[in-house]
Amino acid sequence: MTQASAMNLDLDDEARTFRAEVRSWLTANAPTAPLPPMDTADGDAAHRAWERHLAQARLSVVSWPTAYGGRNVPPLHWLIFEEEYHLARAPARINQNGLFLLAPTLFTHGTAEQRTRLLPRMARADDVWAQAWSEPDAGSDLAAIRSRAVRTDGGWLLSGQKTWSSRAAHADRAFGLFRTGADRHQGLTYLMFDLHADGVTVRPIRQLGGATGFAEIFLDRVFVPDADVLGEVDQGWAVAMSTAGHERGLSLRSPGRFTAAAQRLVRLWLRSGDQADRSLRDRVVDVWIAAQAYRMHSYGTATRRADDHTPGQQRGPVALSGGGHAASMTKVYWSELDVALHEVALDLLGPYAETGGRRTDPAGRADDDGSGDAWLDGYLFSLAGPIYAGTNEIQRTVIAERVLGLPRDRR
Amino acid sequence: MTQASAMNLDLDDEARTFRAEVRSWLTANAPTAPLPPMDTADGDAAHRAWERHLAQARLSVVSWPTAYGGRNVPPLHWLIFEEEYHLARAPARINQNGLFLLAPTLFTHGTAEQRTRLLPRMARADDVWAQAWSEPDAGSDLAAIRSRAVRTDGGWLLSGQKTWSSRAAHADRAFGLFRTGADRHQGLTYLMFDLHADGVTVRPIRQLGGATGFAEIFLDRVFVPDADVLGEVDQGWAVAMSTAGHERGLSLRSPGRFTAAAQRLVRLWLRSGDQADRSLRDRVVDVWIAAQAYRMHSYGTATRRADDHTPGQQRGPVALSGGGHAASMTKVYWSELDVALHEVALDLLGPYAETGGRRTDPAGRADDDGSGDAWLDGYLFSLAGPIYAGTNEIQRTVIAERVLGLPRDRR
Amino acid sequence: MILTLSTEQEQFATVLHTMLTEADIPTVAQRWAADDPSPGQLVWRQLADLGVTGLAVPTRWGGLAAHPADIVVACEELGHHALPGPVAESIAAIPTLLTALGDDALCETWLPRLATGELVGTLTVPPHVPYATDADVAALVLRAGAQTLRLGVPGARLRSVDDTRRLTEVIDGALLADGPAVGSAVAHALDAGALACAAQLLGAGHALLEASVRYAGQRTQFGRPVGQFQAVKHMLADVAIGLEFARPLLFAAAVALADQPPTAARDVSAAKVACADAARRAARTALQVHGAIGYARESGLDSWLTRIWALVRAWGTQSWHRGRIMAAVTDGGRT
Amino acid sequence: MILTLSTEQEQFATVLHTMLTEADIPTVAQRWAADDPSPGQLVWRQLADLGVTGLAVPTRWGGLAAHPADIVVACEELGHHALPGPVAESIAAIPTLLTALGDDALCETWLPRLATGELVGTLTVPPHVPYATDADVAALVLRAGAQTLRLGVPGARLRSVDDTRRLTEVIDGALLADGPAVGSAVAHALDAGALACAAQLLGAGHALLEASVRYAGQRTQFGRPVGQFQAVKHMLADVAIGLEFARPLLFAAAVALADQPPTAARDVSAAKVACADAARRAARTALQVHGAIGYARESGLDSWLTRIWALVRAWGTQSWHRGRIMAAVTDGGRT
Repeated sequence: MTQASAMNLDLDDEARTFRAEVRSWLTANAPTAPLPPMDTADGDAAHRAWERHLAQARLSVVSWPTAYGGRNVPPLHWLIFEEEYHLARAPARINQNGLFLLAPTLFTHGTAEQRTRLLPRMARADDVWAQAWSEPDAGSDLAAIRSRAVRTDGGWLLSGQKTWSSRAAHADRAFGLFRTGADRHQGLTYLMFDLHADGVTVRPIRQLGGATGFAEIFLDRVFVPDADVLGEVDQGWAVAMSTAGHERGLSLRSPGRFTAAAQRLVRLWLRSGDQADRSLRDRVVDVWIAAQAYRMHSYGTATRRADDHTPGQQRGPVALSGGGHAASMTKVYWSELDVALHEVALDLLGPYAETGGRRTDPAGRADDDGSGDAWLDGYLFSLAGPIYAGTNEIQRTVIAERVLGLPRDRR
Repeated sequence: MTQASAMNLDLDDEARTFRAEVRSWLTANAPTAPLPPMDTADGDAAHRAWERHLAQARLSVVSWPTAYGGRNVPPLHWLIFEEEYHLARAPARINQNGLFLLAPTLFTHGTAEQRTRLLPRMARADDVWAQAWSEPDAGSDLAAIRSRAVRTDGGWLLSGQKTWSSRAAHADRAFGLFRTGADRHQGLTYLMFDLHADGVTVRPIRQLGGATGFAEIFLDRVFVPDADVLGEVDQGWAVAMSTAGHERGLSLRSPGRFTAAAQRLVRLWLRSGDQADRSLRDRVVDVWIAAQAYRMHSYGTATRRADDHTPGQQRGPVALSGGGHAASMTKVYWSELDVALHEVALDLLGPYAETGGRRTDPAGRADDDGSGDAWLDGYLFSLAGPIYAGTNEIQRTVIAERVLGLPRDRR
Repeated sequence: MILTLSTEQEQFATVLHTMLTEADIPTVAQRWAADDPSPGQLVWRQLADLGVTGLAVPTRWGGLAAHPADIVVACEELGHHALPGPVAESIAAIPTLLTALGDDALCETWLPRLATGELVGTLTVPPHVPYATDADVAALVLRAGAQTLRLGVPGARLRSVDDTRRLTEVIDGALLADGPAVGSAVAHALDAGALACAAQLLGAGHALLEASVRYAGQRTQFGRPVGQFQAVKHMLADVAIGLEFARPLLFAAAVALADQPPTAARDVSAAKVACADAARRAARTALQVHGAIGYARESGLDSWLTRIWALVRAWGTQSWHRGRIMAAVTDGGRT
Repeated sequence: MILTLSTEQEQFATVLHTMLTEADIPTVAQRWAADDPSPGQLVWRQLADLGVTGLAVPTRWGGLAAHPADIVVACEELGHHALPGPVAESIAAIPTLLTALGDDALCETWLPRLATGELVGTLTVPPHVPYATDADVAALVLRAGAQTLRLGVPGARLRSVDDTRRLTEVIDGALLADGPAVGSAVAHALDAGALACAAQLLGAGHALLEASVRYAGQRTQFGRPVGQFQAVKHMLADVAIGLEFARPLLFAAAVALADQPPTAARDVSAAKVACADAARRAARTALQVHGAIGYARESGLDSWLTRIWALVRAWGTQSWHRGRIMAAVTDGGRT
């Protein structure tokens, strides 16, 4: 009720300056043509070079402490960075497994030695990280993991098979959970390992659409020193889960990605002919609204008072006190939004969708920079969203039980 | 592959003659203005009078044997009758609980005496029937019924409470399941009882929208003679379930209802202004398609060869051998269609929807016969579709387990 | 940047919530629907005492000149309790309209009395708001045209699906103002009303989610609470997601109404579309989760269900708002 | 009235199913995608032996002059096995086009050889079918315009999401016919192709439903088959419902193409919209039920997924077909 602290969307000087710097740096430095696909040798090299360039400008990990290569800026600045990054259509981040999955865990559970040793290299993409979560019989049910870590002198020997490991074909290192005890949840340990170590075999998975870089990892008595255990032995499950919804709900996929894509979708709609036909208009607008909602939701999360940890409705007979589980809501939201966004785009492309809108479409409905592949590849990529990082079915159950407080069922 | 028996939608002479007779009789006889609501005394009388009139033309139960007031015509003729009936916007059937729920059970499980005694009176609406399935703690879970039938000299004494009994406030008789044994499913008996008998108290339920006529029935040692047990004692569950998907998938709500409503929806769309705006066009068309699909599906069911009891796909690795459970698919389909149809209509009416489009809408978007209430009341009525006669959640589980063969779970 | 509630706003919501809980709104609403508005008018006077009716009134005319976010907070709470009466009209649209017109005589006549709760107002803005709600309790009935503002003369009564919305046709009365400035003021008022309407929808949707979660935890079928079934859980999770992500759009729109960037109308429309869709889903799911009992007035769901069904198409249909958004976003600008 | 399959039609489907199962279409399709069409061409000759390629060819030109329902039966089975090649073009659209044109010289040149399987054909019908599929295996490449029919000259290759659809641009070659009669014949051909496309979509959707049900019954997570989870059951039930109610529209459209009532185009469009929506839902659900494994080519899902993604917008988009339906149903007529 006080005007002094009234709601506003104004950026302070620092944030405005930051946005301007990021924008002008990207304008000057972002590649104008797409880099080759990440899962080729050329593309791997080009993406690593881009990351090094970004790191030199101290823009690869802006929210990290300066000691590790960051700028120690608040979450709002990270959102701004992401908005600018996606508007500039800068390259996909080859090290996102490290940056978004491993790094938050290192910050929470890693030792000072681990952070000092691993984070600066990650920030420069000296080490590119792969994730090694899933196994053939442990997808959604991560606690069913069977790959083992057996105690040996000064460390552990890993054996077993991991699958759906993104980036593994060209990455340097990987992280995942390994069985060190019998209990489903209490017998897992979080370990980091070298993909070039003896006993590691990586086999790319031939897949739909071709270009997203999954692989299987076979491990045969692969040595890992004690220094690469993350958190306590046998506590890997808790370590992994504690940062699943890291950064107070700011997630894996930033709103900037979707607001930029929604803008491109609007431009696609404008070029796709009959604007009196509003049958697709509403779907375009709904995507735009959802991207905007996600953006505003993230602003709210980023600017929340330090003493307030409850998302959404703070009162009422049902306490919607999500805490960390609010990340489940965000995950369902952006993943469904991503699928909807690309489905509308393909419907706008009509019969040209199957080729990504390339070349001969007389209406020129390809993507505005001519890379018509983007919508089609983006669609294939988007369909993985509701599946990975906990299927949306599991997320909905988590929301119902942990956020809404409905009675639990055996899974 | 033979041209002689090629697929066709042609009506034979008999069916054509029948359609013409029904149409001309309805043109001459159907009321031009809506009758008063069924749950008022006036409306009850008017609807009963209409049913008697219909019965005199032998049009109230066309598919029944002639001995009971019908014409013994095949299912296709029933579909034709329904198409004409709904196109003529003839009155809702006050005795539909009897006609669509009880009668099929009498045909399958009733004695000759019961059929002779009850069906002709039902056909003329001399007896209007209420259903008495649900109880306060037995809605979807019908086997949880607690109302009891206790053996007495020459019959049974009924005690307990039924609820959501449609038509009970003005009906003559009712039917339902009563507990005669301990076993959840094997201890129920199907009984018919007089709503004017000693010990019966009917209390209308005050409800949303006002006009669909549900009531609670309180029973205190109500006598029912043995002659009014339907099927075997303790076998009521099986009796009730065996006709749940009666008439080989031809269901509770005929396609004629929806094809007629889809036509009215198209007319509403035409009147509702800006036809360049196709944002609602697609929803109108999708309703039209769904109504047409339901119609064609029913035609297929009605004209299926006598030796063919499998709906849908007859082959392939998964045997989609639905049998009686195909009725679950139909139930989900028409109930979702009904909701969609009315939601589109209300969206076409825009801000006038809340009043049913009455009176002062300058675009004249009310219903074409001026009874703008129809869409709004229809919406409230449609929302009950996915709930009653087995919620759609239960139907989907039945489809998954019985039609698709997925593994059963405890309910 | 601030896009969450301040401690003061949370306290304000809590005070309102407590007052409305104690006021027994279900009973108030029943009597309101039966044309006995006196208990409801008492509640409206309590709202005035808390400052709600003066939120959008300038201090010069005895109001609080509050930030639109405060109006969102209040209207969300009023929707959460399904308070009967011309909420969007009297609390948001009319004060905005009169203030925007800037006619001191009109302001002086009406605004102080609206702020103190001495009277409530209602208005029509054809075609978006074709009928007046509760004209009989409103001492001020306005009729806004494209470039005119008139007093409205109540005509025939109409039944709404929400029986607490006692609608009447309104015909033109005395001309109060005309000209392009009126058109602009009416546009402001329409945005203010749409935002208040959206906030009410969100509050009503939350009320239904809460009721559904409560019921699903208690109602037993097949030997276990229905809330243990995955299908029920997932339906309710989707409702929660819809409401959770609609809410920040309300705040963003409130900021836009305060600061009046060129995108203000777009932001109001986004909030209205998202809140209406979220509320509609909450209503459909609440009825499905409750089953037949949801139909019974005794379940108490009906106040929220019927309010939502009435409000989703009021103050601009979804299609109209989507059209405004597309017009805005295709007009360049990267915000 | 007959709207179900005859015994003969069921037997025909079974024979086709057996032949295609034995032909190992997954391997055939892999080689086809790698520009080795010879094993696929062998399958096409087997189709010819079974009469499939002559179904739409008049008896005078060596075909079976079959009822369109027979073509639906065949195309559904070809979609069910994801057979590569210009199915809708060569089996349905081209024979329909040439027959409707009624130019004996053209018919005599091409129809007998299409019927015997000596050659296959492909065509473009811009804007609905902008590229030619598999022009390199087609001895006949046609390009249909609004009022012209020309030979088509293949140009640049394009990559489709479905790598067995080897697309090329086509430019105008020699003029074969022109005038209003050509326009009418092209319209017939477009309907025939759209119906064949719809039937393939339904077949492919069924294949994905079957694969998903099988997988859900086997794959264990959290100590039980995933098919025991209510969420998975309900998703698959909705897929089954979509397919079940789309199928009768295929039959109704086939009857309409045979009898050519004024509503024929409307009925084809209804079938295409319903089958495409049902197939799209089947694809989305299959991927969701399979999880990550669905992405792996070794899962074998990709043939159906990519075929569906390509065909849902081929032979007229959903929006174009919906527009045709609205135009037809607002033109009076109560059928």
